[in-house]
Amino acid sequence: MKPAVEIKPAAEVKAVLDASAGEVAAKKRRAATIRTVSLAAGFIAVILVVNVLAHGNFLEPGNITNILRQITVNAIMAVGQTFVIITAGIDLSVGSLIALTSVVMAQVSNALPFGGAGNFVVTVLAVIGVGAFAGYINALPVVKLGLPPFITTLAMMQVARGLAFILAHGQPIPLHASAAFDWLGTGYLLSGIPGFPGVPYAVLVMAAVAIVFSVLLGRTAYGRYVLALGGNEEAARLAGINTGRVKTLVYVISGGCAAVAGVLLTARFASGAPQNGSGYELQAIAAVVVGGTSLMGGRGSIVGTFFGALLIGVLYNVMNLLHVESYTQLIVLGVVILLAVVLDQLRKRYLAR
Amino acid sequence: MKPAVEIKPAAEVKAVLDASAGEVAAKKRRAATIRTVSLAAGFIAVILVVNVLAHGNFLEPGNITNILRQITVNAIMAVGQTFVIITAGIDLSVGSLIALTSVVMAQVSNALPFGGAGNFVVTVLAVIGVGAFAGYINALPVVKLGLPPFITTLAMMQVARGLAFILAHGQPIPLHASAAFDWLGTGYLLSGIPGFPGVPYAVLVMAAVAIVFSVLLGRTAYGRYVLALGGNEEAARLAGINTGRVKTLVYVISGGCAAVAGVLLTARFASGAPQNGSGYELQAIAAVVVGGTSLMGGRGSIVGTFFGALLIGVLYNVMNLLHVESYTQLIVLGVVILLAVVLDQLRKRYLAR
Amino acid sequence: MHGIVKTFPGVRALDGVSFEVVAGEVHALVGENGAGKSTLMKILAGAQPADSGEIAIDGGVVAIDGPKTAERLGIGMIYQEFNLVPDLGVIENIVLGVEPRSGFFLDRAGAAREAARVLAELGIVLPLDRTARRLTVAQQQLVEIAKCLARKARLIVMDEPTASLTDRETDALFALIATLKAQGVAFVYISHRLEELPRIADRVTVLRDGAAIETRPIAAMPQEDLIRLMVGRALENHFPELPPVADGAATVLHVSDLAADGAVPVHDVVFDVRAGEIVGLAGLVGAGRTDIVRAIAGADVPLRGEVAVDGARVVVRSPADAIRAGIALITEDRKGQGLVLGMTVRENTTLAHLQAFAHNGFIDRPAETAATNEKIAELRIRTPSSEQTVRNLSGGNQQKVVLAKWLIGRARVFLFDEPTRGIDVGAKAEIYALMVELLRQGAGIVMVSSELPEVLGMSHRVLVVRGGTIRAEFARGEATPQKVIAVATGVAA
Amino acid sequence: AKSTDTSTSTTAASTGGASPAASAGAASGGKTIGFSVQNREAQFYQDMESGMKSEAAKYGYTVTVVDAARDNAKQQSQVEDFISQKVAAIVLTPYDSQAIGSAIVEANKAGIPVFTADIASASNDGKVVSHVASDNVQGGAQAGKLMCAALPGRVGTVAIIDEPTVTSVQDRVKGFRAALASGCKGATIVSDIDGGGERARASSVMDDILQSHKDLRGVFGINDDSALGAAKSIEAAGLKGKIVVIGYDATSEARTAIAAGSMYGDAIQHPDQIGSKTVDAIHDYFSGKTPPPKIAVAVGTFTKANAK
Ligand SMILES: Nc1ncnc2c1ncn2[C@@H]1O[C@H](COP(=O)(O)OP(=O)(O)OP(=O)(O)O)[C@@H](O)[C@H]1O
Ligand SMILES: Nc1ncnc2c1ncn2[C@@H]1O[C@H](COP(=O)(O)OP(=O)(O)OP(=O)(O)O)[C@@H](O)[C@H]1O
Ligand SMILES: [Mg+2]
Ligand SMILES: [Mg+2]
Repeated sequence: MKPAVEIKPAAEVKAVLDASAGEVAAKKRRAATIRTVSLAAGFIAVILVVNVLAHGNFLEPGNITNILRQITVNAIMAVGQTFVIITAGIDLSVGSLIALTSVVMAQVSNALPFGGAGNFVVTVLAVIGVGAFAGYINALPVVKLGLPPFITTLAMMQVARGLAFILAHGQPIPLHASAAFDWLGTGYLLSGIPGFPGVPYAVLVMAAVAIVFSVLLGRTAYGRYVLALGGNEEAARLAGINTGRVKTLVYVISGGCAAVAGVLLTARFASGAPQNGSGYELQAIAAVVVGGTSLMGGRGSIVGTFFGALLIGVLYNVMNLLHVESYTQLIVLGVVILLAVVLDQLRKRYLAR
Repeated sequence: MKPAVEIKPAAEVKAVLDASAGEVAAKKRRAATIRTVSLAAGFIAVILVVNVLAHGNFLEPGNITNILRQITVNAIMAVGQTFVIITAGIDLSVGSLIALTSVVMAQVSNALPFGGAGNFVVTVLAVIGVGAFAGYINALPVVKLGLPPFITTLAMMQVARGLAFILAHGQPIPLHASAAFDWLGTGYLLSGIPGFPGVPYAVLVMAAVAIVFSVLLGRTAYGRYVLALGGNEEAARLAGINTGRVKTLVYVISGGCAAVAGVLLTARFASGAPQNGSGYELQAIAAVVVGGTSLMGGRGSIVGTFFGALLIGVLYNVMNLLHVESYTQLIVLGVVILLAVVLDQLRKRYLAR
Repeated sequence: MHGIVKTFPGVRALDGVSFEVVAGEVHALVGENGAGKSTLMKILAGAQPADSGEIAIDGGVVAIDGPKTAERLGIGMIYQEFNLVPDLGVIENIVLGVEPRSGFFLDRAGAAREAARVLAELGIVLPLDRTARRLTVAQQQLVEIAKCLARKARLIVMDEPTASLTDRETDALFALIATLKAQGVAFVYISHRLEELPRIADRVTVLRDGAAIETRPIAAMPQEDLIRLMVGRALENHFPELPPVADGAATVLHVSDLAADGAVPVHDVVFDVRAGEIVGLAGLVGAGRTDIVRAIAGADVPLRGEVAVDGARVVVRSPADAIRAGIALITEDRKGQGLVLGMTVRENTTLAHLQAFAHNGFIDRPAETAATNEKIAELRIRTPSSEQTVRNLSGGNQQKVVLAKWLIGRARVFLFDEPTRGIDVGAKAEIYALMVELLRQGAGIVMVSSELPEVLGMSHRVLVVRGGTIRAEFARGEATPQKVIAVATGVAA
Repeated sequence: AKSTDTSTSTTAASTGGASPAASAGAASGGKTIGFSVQNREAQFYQDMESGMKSEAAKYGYTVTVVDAARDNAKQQSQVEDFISQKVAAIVLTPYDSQAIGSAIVEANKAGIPVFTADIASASNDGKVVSHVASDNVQGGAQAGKLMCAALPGRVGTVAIIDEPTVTSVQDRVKGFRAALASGCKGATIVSDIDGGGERARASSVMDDILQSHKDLRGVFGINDDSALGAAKSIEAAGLKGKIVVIGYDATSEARTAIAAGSMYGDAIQHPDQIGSKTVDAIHDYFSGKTPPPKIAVAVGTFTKANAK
């Protein structure tokens, strides 16, 4: 048997290591491929069965578009939440932030003296600013005083909801310059092609958010620091990483993503309501965890989160297509979330051999 | 240069240590006293101000009784939750378990062919059994597969709520043999004394639960194991602690406490409703955390949790007495929870000097 | 560093320490457990702030307000307690914080090259595809060293780098230190293995009770002086006289056909330990010694095999079974497996035998305190009281608390895995004496140690482990370093 | 629970004796009315609240509004806090009409008159002075009639965007189903799914219903958020005008949508009138009159014809 630590002359070691570095990458790719293929195969099998049960309605292009558009809000929130959870934190405020940003969006847009693209740009920037700022406030006590994020974001959850109601006097605010947002709310790209329903712009926004943040997490130093901090904060600090800044940014990202989700929601209904988004935080967290990100921190991926959100979205859609009773839907959703995580766990154990 | 260290024989060192043991204990007591006195002084000052603002309504015996009875449900849930959180877990299912046990209670009690004490005893035992069993199911995947409790209890949250609605066909179920539960729901001990409103039996139940579990946590081997497991699970396991069993019991306790809370709620309203308890899990967790238990596990106390629940209860009461607008109440609640934790943190830092 | 003061609640860890290092020297820093060595160096590396005092580099006073600042000033540190990110790989850990980048993105190939470069300098092959979580303690130590090298420091502080290395890795490390030293890099070297100091150090400073009491060239510091300065008294002999095993002494532990699937798979393990006997397990890092004792103690569930204590067969499926059968495992990783850091000395000491302090489930605290104080005194644990949180003790004192935890029970067999790791010479002698005392009481001991002299000096018999099983057995008289190493490396069978 | 144990009845006797006259006789004007609303977030209750407040202003009363946020225990606490505050009268829209009894009993014991608005107490316990409402079953029935009238030929498939965890919604759906069954036998309800009472989920649910029922002719949203969400999906699917959308409450956004043709009509309960009539009843009570135990407020409908 090989000893765990070999000692060799430098040149030789380097050759071995360089060779193994390539091998490492190849091995990782192989594992990833196995994972993807097996998941995809299972997914496809289930989907075909469901499609038959749903009289072929499931796989219609229109339905696929539906599902994708339905998950945009949750998926975008979940992307931001992924960053927070990787640092072993949690952001309970995202649902309320959707309400707050939704109200602010309607008010800002209505207050602007101009419409069109100008209105759109100014409004969206302001709203994202609000979300990011709320995230910053979430982070402050966590970073400066070491408070548990559960508490600071719980407080923000209450405060943002209260603010939204006060700002809106409890009433949904119709979006006057709704034309400027219509394309985002209900528009399709490539909708002219016969037989193809087109891609909702909202779905494109979701894709863009997912890709940008996936790259940020996986390919940049900042992403690496997020992972390192989640795995061992002290180690990250001692390695010279500005952990306070990294952590703050994580909450800012989450708040910003919630704001983007709020924009999509508000644009779709041309109405900013303080009632929006209630309970959404748990859905977003569920998507993240079903997607394989560990609540203990240190591990996670945006692609996983996307699939988590997709799974939950498909589930609702399928249950509706199959006329599952709404009380039963609650149960099925609970069981499926659990099963997803159990399977993921078993798969990991199996691969670890 | 200092003189070389004296090397004393072990027996002598031990004598010194033993002598100082009393002193150390005294010091701890002193620190605890300082803490309690300063907290109490602050509390009293605030209360007096509030009382004046509320035209003296706050400190009336009837209002004090009100507050105590209002917090029973949350405090009892929070006691069970404390155990879970000390193991670095979380139980999101308690709110839904209140609904489930509430419905089951009405159905069991109504189905029994006898009323009176017999009905009471059988019903209560059955209901606590349901809560404890649900807790056991929560624990299974956590213990056997190492799943995050956030997920298993989130699943249970959905499943129990769905079950409650299905069992009750969505409607509140009136409790027929309500006489057997009236004393618990609305009765007072010592209500005959003039000027003294008496103590609601529900408050006595809360006190009993708090005391029993406080002793269990602080004075027994099981309690110590819970704390050890929360501090370092692997070290606890290697010290021969059956960590699986300790952990399972923690969720069983939480489920059982939720059931007791469900009994009180149902007895009070003589109605078992599947709508009950929604959102209560966050309140219970807030009480635990405000009470100084760490979400990272390994630390916590039942007394702290009780005061956490009390603080939240007083806050609601005071805001209602002072006619604080309901939207503003959300904000105040958020801010106060945050402040409570911030102050606790600052106090700890100060005491650490 | 001049006039450095640092206090913790109840402890004055550093009491005006002054300390200096010149370019290109290896400066050893020694002292008893809790003397303040790690604290002093953490202040230098920006990991902790000092209460007062100043630090000057190249003559200029600097304010070190964080690890990043220290790094910019050319100070690198290998911490006593490992600080790896468990879910990142070896490469990612090595370049953590100094990742090569191409533009906005990480340069993964560059990172792999950089990691390979420093490992090559060390002359060490590590499994690059492993996450840190799955490395052995020794491998983790090596990653820590590589991590520090990746930062190109001018002054490298090493806090007990060899505590969990065997001689071969130690040799590689020393060779590297020599090379870097020749390039003008200075080192502060903290170690409790005093015998290695003359091999690498130029000067040595002794710290005692938070004060630097003496600095001398190593050549002018014979080991006896060093020990006397550290401990405050002379220690005649390193290893105590081992009482011979009585003829016909009963077998306390019998192990046969043991196999388990731990970090390193072990198989076909057969051996006996008699009452009053210490059996040493020698071997290279990763040979599987830890896994053997873990399987015996139920920390890993054995695949098959037979374990008997005092002649009675016991089925050990969990640590609880082992404890009930009279088997105590003192693990090598005190932070991860030995201690609940957030609990007090008392709570840790009684944890494994809490039932003995409980009546009807209720704990008798005065009894706990009394028993704990006894162990604090016996083991000379440096703590303000039994109520101190273990996290706040120095590394060596934490190790003693682990020992206290197991000595409080009445075990028949003690499995010591690296029992003296990070323990000062004085305390070592005490632990050896304690082992002898256990022998007198009729216990059997298995000792795993990476310090060959310790294994040879403290064992009646030495078993050599390689590839997860026992390859050779030497009686006390016949075991020599050469023979043991030959078997351990596979040169001889 | 008809009779409580002795201890409670003693308390009841001591304060209960002074009951209506005492509080009525206390200083007129400047009285505070405590209003615990089951869900203040709903537009409906906000309208009711403003109806109450403007009517109360006429008499010089103040209305303190607290939100039970769909939680019966919370509502109970709020009533207790009202008692501590010694408000002159309490108005409730119970969340759990069964469980509200114990709160009413407490108020009775403290001698504070209780009025219910919109939702009645179903409990045998406690005495309510007056109940002001147009109930949800009726409202649902109005919605059903509207649907019948709007379905071409009174036939076709109909879906409900439901929220079956809410008791008042269960009543609406009951009324809607009954009216549909009796009014137009050719209409069938093919789908009844929980839309959570909020726009985003209602819209998702509508997408899914459209997917599985391409021949859908009508949809009933149990509140305007549900209906507006459904309307949005229908519009997005290019089916605007082909599917009849009926909502409930006629909020201002719904009125706009009805005017624009994306919704057909709403059932409307005139919550502002429920509010003002409740305050009138309270004023009668304070003035020594005995208001009737049940005060009805007409249920109406709102269609394009009303939207000008
Ligand atoms: N974070 C802390 N809080 C409280 N006390 C501490 C803390 N860190 C260290 N100490 C105390 O400071 C003193 C010096 O500790 P330090 O770790 O520097 O010792 P050391 O010389 O490195 O010992 P060892 O050889 O055992 O590693 C000890 O008494 C220790 O208990
Ligand atoms: N099941 C397990 N779970 C966690 N850690 C384990 C497990 N089994 C072994 N280990 C750890 O893996 C490492 C490798 O142990 P192994 O027996 O291979 O090494 P060894 O010969 O004792 O060498 P050394 O202890 O010097 O690294 C040890 O640190 C041990 O604590
Ligand atoms: Mg140290
Ligand atoms: Mg080992």
